[in-house]
Amino acid sequence: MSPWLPILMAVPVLGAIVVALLPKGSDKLAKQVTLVVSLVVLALTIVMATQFRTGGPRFQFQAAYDWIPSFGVKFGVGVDGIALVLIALSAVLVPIVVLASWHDADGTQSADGTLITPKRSVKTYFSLLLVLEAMMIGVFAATDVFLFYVFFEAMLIPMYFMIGSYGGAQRSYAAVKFLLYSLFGGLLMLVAVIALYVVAGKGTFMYPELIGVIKDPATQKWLFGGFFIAFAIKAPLWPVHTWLPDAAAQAPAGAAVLLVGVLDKVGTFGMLRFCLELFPDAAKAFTTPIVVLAVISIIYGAIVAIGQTDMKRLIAYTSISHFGFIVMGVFAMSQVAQSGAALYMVNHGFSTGALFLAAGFLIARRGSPYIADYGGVQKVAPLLAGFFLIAGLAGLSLPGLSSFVSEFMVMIGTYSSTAFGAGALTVAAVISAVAVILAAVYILWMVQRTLHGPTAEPVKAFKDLNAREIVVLAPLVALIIGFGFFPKPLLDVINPAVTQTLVNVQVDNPAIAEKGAGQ
Amino acid sequence: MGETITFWVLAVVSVGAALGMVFNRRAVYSALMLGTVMLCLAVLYAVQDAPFLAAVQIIVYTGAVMMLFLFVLMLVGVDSSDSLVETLRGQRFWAAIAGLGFAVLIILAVGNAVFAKEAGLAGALGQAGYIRSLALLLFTKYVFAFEVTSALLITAALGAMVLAHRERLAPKQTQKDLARARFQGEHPSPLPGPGTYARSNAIDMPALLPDGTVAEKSVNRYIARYDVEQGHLPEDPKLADAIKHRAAIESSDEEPA
Amino acid sequence: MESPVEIVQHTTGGMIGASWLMIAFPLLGAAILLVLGRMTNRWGHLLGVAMSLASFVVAVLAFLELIGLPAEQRRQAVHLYEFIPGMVDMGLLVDPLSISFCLLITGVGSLIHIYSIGYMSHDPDRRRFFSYLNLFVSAMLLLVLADNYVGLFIGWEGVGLASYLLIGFWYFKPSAAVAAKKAFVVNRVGDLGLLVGMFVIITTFHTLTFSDLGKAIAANPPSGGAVTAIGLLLLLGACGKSAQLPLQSWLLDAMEGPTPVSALIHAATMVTAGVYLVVRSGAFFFPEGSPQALAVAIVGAATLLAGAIIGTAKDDIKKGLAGSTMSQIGYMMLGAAFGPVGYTFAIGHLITHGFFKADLFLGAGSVMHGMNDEVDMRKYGGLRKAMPITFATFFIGYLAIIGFPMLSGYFTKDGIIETAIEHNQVLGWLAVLGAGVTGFYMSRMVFMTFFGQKRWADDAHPHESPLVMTVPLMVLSLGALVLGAYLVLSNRLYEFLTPAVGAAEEAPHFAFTSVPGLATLALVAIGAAFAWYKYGRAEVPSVQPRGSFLTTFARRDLYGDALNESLFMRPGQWLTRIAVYFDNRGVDGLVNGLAAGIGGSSGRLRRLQTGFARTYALSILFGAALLAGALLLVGNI
Amino acid sequence: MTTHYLILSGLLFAIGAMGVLIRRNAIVVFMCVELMLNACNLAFVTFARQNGNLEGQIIAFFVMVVAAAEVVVGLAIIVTIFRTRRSASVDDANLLKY
Amino acid sequence: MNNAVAPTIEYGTLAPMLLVFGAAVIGVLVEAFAPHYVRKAIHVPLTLLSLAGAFALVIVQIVQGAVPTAPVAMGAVAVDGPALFIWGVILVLSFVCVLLINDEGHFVASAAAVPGSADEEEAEAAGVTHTEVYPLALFAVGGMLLFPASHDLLTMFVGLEVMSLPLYLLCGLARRRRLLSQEASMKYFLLGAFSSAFFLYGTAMIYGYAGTVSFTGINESLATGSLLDPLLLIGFALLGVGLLFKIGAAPFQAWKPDVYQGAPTPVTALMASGTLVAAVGALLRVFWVALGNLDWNWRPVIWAVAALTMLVGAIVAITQTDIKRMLAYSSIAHAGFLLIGVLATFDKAQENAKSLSAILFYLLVYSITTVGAFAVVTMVRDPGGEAGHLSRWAGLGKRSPLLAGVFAFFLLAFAGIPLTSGFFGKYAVFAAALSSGAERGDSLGGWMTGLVVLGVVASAVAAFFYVRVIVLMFFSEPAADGPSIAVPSMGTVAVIAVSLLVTVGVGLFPQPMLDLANQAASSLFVR
Repeated sequence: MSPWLPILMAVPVLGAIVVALLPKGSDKLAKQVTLVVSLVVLALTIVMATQFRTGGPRFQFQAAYDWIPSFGVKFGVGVDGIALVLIALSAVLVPIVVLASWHDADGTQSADGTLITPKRSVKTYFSLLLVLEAMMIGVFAATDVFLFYVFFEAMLIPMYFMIGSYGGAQRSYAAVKFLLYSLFGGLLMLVAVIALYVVAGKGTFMYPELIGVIKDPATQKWLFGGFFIAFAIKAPLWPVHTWLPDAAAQAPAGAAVLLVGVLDKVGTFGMLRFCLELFPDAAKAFTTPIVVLAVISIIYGAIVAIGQTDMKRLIAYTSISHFGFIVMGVFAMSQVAQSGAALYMVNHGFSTGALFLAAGFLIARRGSPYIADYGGVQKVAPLLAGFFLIAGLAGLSLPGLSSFVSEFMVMIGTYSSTAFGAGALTVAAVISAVAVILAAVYILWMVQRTLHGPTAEPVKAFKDLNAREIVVLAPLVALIIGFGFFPKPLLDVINPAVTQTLVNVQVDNPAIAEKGAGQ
Repeated sequence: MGETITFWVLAVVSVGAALGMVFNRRAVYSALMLGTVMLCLAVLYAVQDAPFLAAVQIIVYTGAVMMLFLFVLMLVGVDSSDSLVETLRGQRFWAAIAGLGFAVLIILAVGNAVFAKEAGLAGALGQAGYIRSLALLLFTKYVFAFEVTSALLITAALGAMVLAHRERLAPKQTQKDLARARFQGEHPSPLPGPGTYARSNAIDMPALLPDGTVAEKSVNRYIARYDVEQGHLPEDPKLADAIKHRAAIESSDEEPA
Repeated sequence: MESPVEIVQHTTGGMIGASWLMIAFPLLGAAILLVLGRMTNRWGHLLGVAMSLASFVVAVLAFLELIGLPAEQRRQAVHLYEFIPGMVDMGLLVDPLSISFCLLITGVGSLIHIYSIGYMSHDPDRRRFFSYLNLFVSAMLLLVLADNYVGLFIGWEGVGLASYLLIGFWYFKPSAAVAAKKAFVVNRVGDLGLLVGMFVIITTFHTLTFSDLGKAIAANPPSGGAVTAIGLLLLLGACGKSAQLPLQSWLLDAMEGPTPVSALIHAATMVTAGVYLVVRSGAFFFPEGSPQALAVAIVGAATLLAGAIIGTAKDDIKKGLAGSTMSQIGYMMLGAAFGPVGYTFAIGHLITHGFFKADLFLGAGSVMHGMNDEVDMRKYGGLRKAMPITFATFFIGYLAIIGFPMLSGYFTKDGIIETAIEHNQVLGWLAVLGAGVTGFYMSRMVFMTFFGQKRWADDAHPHESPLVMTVPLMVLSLGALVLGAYLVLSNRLYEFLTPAVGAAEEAPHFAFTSVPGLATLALVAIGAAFAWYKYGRAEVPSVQPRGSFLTTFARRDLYGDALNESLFMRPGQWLTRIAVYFDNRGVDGLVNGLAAGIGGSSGRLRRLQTGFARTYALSILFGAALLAGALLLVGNI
Repeated sequence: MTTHYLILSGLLFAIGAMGVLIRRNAIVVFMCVELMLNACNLAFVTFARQNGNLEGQIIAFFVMVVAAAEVVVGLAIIVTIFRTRRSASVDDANLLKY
Repeated sequence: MNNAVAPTIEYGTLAPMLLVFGAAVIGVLVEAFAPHYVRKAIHVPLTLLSLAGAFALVIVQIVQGAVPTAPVAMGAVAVDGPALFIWGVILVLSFVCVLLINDEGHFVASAAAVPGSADEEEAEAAGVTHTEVYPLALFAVGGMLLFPASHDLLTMFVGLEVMSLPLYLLCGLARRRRLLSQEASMKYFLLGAFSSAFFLYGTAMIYGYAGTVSFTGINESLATGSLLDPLLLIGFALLGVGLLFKIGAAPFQAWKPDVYQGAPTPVTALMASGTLVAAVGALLRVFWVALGNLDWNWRPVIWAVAALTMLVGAIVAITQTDIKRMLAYSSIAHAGFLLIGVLATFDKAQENAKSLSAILFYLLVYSITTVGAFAVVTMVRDPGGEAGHLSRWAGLGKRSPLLAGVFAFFLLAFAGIPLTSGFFGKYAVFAAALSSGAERGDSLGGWMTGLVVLGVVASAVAAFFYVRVIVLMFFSEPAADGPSIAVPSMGTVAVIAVSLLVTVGVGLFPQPMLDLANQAASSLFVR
C-alpha cells in the first residue's frame, strides 16, 4: 500500500475544489493557485519517479482499496514503467498548459483589436484543468480495469467543457463530436469490460489477476474487439479519426495539447496494456488488419495534413499519422517496436504539445488559424519562429530530436519483428517510412508559408514571445532535444514493462541487436 | 338446450348492438346500444349461474353507469352527431386490420384451448349457498382489495368535485346589491335604443341623445363594422363618424366600459 | 578484395579519446549563439570562427596521434554513451577515413568561416549565419565520426537541417524559402533509402555498428540478395545527399543560399557525404563487381555527364559551379564503385575537390561581392584587372578542376578515370568525355568572367575583396595547387586509408602517360579551345541567345524539375486534394451521414406521434396483437 | 358452451377496441372501453363456471366497481374538456404532438 | 354452515400503505370540513408527515428484519424484500415530489373554470388553489405502493386503478397552458383505461387457465400443467400490454411524451419516478413470480420490446424541442434499459437476486435523478409559465451557472457517464444481463449480448440529446429576453439538493446503495 498515487490524484482534485470555491473576481488568484498545484503535482511526480526501481517488480506504488465490493471493483492503482512515463508526461504538460492558457479565458484580442474569444469563467477553466489532471493520472495508474474505464470515460467531460466553452467558432460541433465518438467507443468497451468480468468469473477487475484467464479464442476476439474499437477511436486510428481535427482545431491551444498529448495516449496505452495482455490470442489474430489500418493512418494522415489550410487541423492530422506509428509499434509485437511505441507516446506529447502551443501563440497574435493569413513571421518574431520551427522539426522526427528515436525504434522493430505476419510487418514498416518524406512536406510547407517569405501586413504588428510564453515553450524544447540525444532514462523504465507485456502475450521475439554493440 | 338458444339469440343481439354502438353516428344511440349489450350480458350471467352479477349488472351498470353516460351526453348536447368522414389517414383501415387480427387471435386461442366439461359451481358453493359463498370470498380472501376499492371511490368523488365543482369565492349578489351597483354606475337608466330620436329607426342608425349628440353605444358594433365595410354609411357626417368610430373601437377589440 | 582491418582499438584517452570535442565545440558555439541571440551580435562571428578553429586543432592533434600509431591500430573506437539501450550505443570511430574528412571539414570549414566574416559583414543577421555554420560543422563531424549508422544518420539529417537553414537564410526571399524546403524534401527521399537500408542491416546482421558489422558478416556471410538490397538502399541515400541522379534537382536551387554556404556545404563537404557513405559501407555492402557497385558506377557516370552538361549552359556563375559540383561528385561516385583503389581516388578527389571547388565558389563570391551581388556572367567580363587576387586564385582553381597537369585535379580525377576504365570501359570513357565537357564549361566561365570586354552595369564598381576574404582564397588555391600531387604520388593517401577501407590486390600507381590520361588531356584542351573560340575570342552577348534545343535542354537542368513536377508534384497535389476531399466527404461524411440518418429517422419517427389519441390507441392495439401473436407463435414452436 | 361464450366475449372485446380507434366522440370512445370491460366480465363469469370456483364472479364484481369509479373520473375529465373547447372530439385535442 | 373465519390482516406489515391511505382519507375530510384558507396549512404537514411516517415504518420493518416470507392480507399483498425496497423508494420520491407540488404556481386555481374566463381570473385573484391535490397525490402513492406489492392479479388491477385515477386527475390541473394540461389528462385517461381493459382481459384468460389469480396459484399451475395452453399465452400477452403501457415501453409508449409535457411538472415528476418504479415492480412480479416458469417463452418477445423501446426512445428524443417531452423520451429509453434487466433471469431462481438487485438499484438512482431534473425544469420560467421550449434554455449556463451545472450533471447521469449514479445503474443492469446470457449458454447468451450492445448504441444516441441540452446551456449565447430563474422555494431547493446529493454520492460511492439493493433482492419475491 503506497500512498503515492492516491496523493497524486487527490492533490489536483483538492486544488480544483479550492479554485472553484474562490470568490468571484479572483481570476488571478485562481490561475496562481492552479499553477502552484500543478507544480506541486509535478514535484511529487518527480520525487515518486526517482523512487521507481527499474529492476523491481513490474507494478510499483501499488495501492488497492475496496470501492464497490458488490461489483468486485477496487480502487486499485499502481504503475509500471509505461504508466510512469505517461503520468510524468501529464504532470509535465499540465503546468505548461496552465501557463500557456493564462489568458485564454480572459477573452483574447488579435493584434488589430478584433475579438477572438469572449471573456469566460476563468475559475471554471482552471478547475476543469485540474480535474482533468487528476483523471489523467488516474487512468494511467489504474490497475483495476473497471477503474480504468471509469476514468477513461469521465475524462471526456472536463475536456468536453474545455472545448465547448472555451474553443473557437465551431466549438460546440467539435465538442459534441468529440464526446459522442469517444462515448460510443467507451460504451462498447463497457460491454467488453462487463463481459470480461463475467467470463473470467474471478470476481475481480484487478488487471494482473485477469491476465491469461480468458482462454476461448472466440471470446477473446469479441472482447478484444470491444476494447480495441474504444481505443482506436481514442487513439485515433483511421477511419474513426475525424473527430480529432475538429476537436483539436476548435479547442483552445492548451486543451488541444492535453487532448492530443495525453488523452489520446490513453487509447494506445490501453491497446498495449489491455488489448494485448488480456487477449493475447486475439491480438495475434488481428495483428495484420490492425497494422494495415495503422499504415493507412500513417500515410493517409500525412497526405491529408499536407492539404490542410488550418494550422491546428494540420497538426491534428500529423498526430493521426503519428498515432498510426504508435499503433503499428504496439502491434508489431517486438520489444523494440513496443518500447518505441511507448516512448513515442511520451515524445509525441512533447513535440505535438510544443507545436500546438507555438501555433496557439501565433494564432493568438493574428486571430486566424489559417496558414494563408501568415507569412514572414520570422522577421518580426524570430524567437517564436524559432520555437515553432524546432517544434515542427520534432514533428517530422528529425534525428537528434526525441521523436526520431521513437519513430526509428517503431519502424525498425516492426520491420524486424519475427512475430506472426512478419511479412506484412516488414512491408508495413517500409511503407510507413514513406511518411518520413510526407512529414517533411507538411511541416516545412507550413513553415515556409507562415514563417518565411515576405512579411504579411497584419503580421508586422506581431510582438515576439514574452517571458511567460518563453517559459512555456523552453522546457518542452529542452526535453525534446534532451531525450533526442539521451532517451536512455525513459527507455530503461519502459523496457522491463514491455518485456513483461511480451511475456504475457507469449510472443518470443528475440532482441534484434546484440546488447552493447560496439563494446 | 335452453341455454344454447338463449346464448345464440343474445349473442346475435349483443354483437349486433355492439356493432351498432360503434357505427352509430349519434352518441345517444350508441349509449342505448351499449345498454342493450349490457342487458344481454346480464341475462347471460344469469344463465351462467351468476344471478347476483346479473342483478348488479342491471342495477349498477345499466342503471347507474349508463345513466351517467346519458347525463353527460345531455350536458354535451344530445343531438350532436359525429361526422362519418374519417380524418386520420388510414385509421379505419388499420383499425379494421388490427381489430380483426386481434379478434382472430383470441378466437384462435380460445378455439384451440381444449376445455373440459364445465365444472359448474355446485362444488364451489358447498353448503354455504350462493350469496353466502360470494360474501365469504369477498370478505375473506379479497377483503383487502375490497377495502382498497374504497380509495377508488373516494378518488372518483374527489375528482368529480375538483373538475366540476366551482367554489363560490364571493357572497352571492342579491337583488339589493345589483340595484345599488346600477344606481351608482354611469347609466342608472337603460341606454337609448337605436333609432331613437333619429330620422330613421333602422338598427344601424345611432340614437341621438336629448342634447342632440350621437349615442355611439346605441349601435351594435358588429353592425357598425358591417356598415363600414359595405359602405352603408348615413349621409349625415356626424352619424357616419360615430359609426366609423364605433367600428374602429370594435376592430381594435377594446370595448370601452 | 580484402576486408578492412577489423581490429578496433577502444580508447578513452588521448586526443582521439577526446575527439568528441570536435563535435562539441561547434555545437556549443551554435547553442550559445542561438540561445543568447542578439546579445552576441557583436562577437558572435568571432565565436563561430573560434569554435571551428578549435575543432580543427582537435582534428589535427587527433590526426597526428593516429598516424603516430602503427597501421593495424589505426581504427580507434571511442565509446560515448548508451543511446538506445539494447540496440545502439553512441560512439565515434576515429580511423584514417574519418580523420581525413575531419581535417577537410574543419580545415576548409574554418577558412570559409573566416571568409564569411567579410562576406557577411553587411548582413544584420551575421550572428545567426555563424550559428548555422557551426551547427553544420558539428553535424558533419558527427556524420563522419559516428561509429554506427544511427549516429551517421543523425549527423546526416543534421547537415540536412543546417543546409535547409542556410539555403533559406534569406528566408524573406520566397525563392530561398522554396529552395530550402525543396532541398530538405528531396534529401528526405534519399533518407528513406538510408532508413530502410538500416532496417535491413539490423535485421540481417543484428547490429548497426561498423566494427561489429564486419564481424557479423565474417561470422555469418549473408545472402547476396540482402546485401544488394542494402547496397541499393544506401545508394538512394547517397544520391539524395550528394545530388546524384535522379535526386539532383535540389542542388541548383540551393544556390539561393549565401555563397560561403555554397562553398562549404554544397561543394566541399556535405554533398560528399554520399561518397563517404558508399566508401564507409563499401567493404560490407558494395563488393567489387556486385550489381549494387555497378549501380553506383552508373549513377556516378550519368551524373558526371549530366552535371557537366548543365554546367555548359548556365549563365549564373553559382549555378554553373553547382552543375560542376554535381559532375565532380559523379566522378567520386564512379571511383567509389571500384574497390579500395577506387576509394582512394574517390576520397582523394573529394579532398582536392573540396579545396578547389571551395576556392572557385569563394572566388565567385568575391566577384559577386564586388559586383553588387550580380551573378549573371553575361554582366561580367574583363574582371581580371579589377580583382587580381580573386582572378589568380580562381584561375588556379580552374586549372585544378579541368585537370591541368600537375595540379590537384589532374591526379585525382585521372586516377578515377583510369580505375574506371580498368573496370568498365564504357563508363570509363564516358568519364573521359565528361572531362572534356568540364574543360569547356570551366573555360567558358573563366572567359566570360575575367576576360573580354566589360559588360557590367554602370553602377557597378568592381573592386578587390578585403584580406579576410582573399587570404582564405589564397590558402585554398594553394591546396588546389599541390594537394593532389602530395596525396597521390607515392600512394600516400592509399596507404593511409588502407586500414579503414581495406587494401587492394595491387596497389595503384599513377601513370603520367597512360592512353586515357592523354585522351583526357586532349579532350580538355579541345573543350577549352572551343570555349575560347566561343567566349574568349568572340564578344559575349549580354542577353542570353535563344540557343538550340540542346542548349535549352541543358539550361532547363535536363528537364529534371519538369520531370519531378509532372511525375511527383502534380500527382501529389491531386492526391492530396482527393484525400482531403475524401476525408471531409467520405470518412467524415459517412459519420455525419450516419448522424444525419439517425436525425432524419428521428424526424420521421417523431411524425408518428401525431397527437391523436386514436392513433396511439391504434398502436396499442397493434402492439397487443403483435405481442399475442408472437407469444402464440413462440409458444407453439 | 364455454368456447362459445369466450368467442362472444372476444368479439365484443375486439369490437370495443375497434370502436375506440374509430369513434371521435370522447364519450363514445369511453363507452367502447366500457364494452371492453363488459367483455372481460363475460369471460370471468364464463371461466368461473368452467373452473368451478366463484373467484371469477367476485372479480367481475370488482370490475364493475372499478368501472364505475373510472366512469366518474373519465366523464368529469371529458366534461371539463368540453367546457373549455366546446367539443368532445378526441381528435380536437391534439396540441401535444411530435 | 357458518364456518366463516375472520380474515387476518397483518396491520403491522401493511402499516406504511395503510398510513398513506389513512392520511389521504383524512385529507379528504379536511377538504370537506376545513375552511379553504387553512387547508393547505393542514395538508402539507399531514401529507409530508404521513409519507415520512410510512417511510419510517418501512425502515422499521427492514431494521427488525422481520420480512414476511409469505403473502399477507389473505394472500393479497406480498411485502417481501423487493417490495419493501420499492416502497422505500416510492415514499422518498413521493415525499420530494410533494415538496415540489407544495411550490406555488403549479396548480390551477379552479379546475372547473374555463381557461381564460373571468371565473378563472377571479379565482386566481382570490388566491385559491385546489388543495385536493394533496389527498389525490396520497391516493396515487397508495396505489403505487399496492401495485408492485400485490400478490394476485385482482389486487394488482385494483392497485393499478388506485394509482392511475388520481394521476389522470392531477394531470389536468396545471395552472398554465391549461389546454395542454386538460388534453394530457384526457389522453392519459382514455389510453390508460384502454390499456387496463387489456390488462383485465389478460387476467381473465389467466384465470381461465389457472383457475385462480393468485401468483402462487398461477405459478403452481404452470409447473404442473401443460405450458402450451393458448389461453395462458394470450392472457400473458395482454397482461403484458397493460404493464408495458404503464412503464412506457414501445409500442405502448405514445402517451408518455404528451402526458409528461402537458401535466404539471411536479406531477410529471411523480409519474416519471414513482409510477415507473411501481410499474416495473409490478412487471417483475408478474413476469418473475407468476410466469417464472414460462420465461423461455416470454424472453424473445420482451427482447424485441426492450430493443424497440430503447431505440425509439433514444432516436425520437433527438429531435425534440420541448424539455419535458425530451425527458419523456429519455424515460422511454430508460424503460428499455430496465427491460434488459427484466430479461436477465437465470436458471436457478437464487441467482435472479443479482438481476433483481441491479433493477432495484437502477430504479432508485434513475428515479431520483429524474425528480431532480424535473425540479430544475420547474425553476426555469417564462412569463407564461415554465420555459419548456429548448431554445429558451440557450445560454442558461451564463445566466445561472449553478442551476445549469446541476441540470447538466443530471443529464450526464441520464447519459450514464461514469462518476454519476446513472453509470452504475446502467452498469449493474448490463452486467446482470451479460452474466445471465453467459450462464444461459450460446444462443441466448449471444442474444443477450446483442441486446446489451444495442443498449449501448442506444445510450450513445441518447447521449447526443442530453449533450445537446448541455451545448445549449453552456456553449450558446443567451437570448436577450431569456427565461427568468424562479427564486426557488425551500422545498424545491431541498429536492434538487437531495437529488444532486444522491446522484453524486452514489456516483462516487455506490456501495451503500448497492448493499441495500442486494439485501432487498436477496430474499427474492415471495412466491
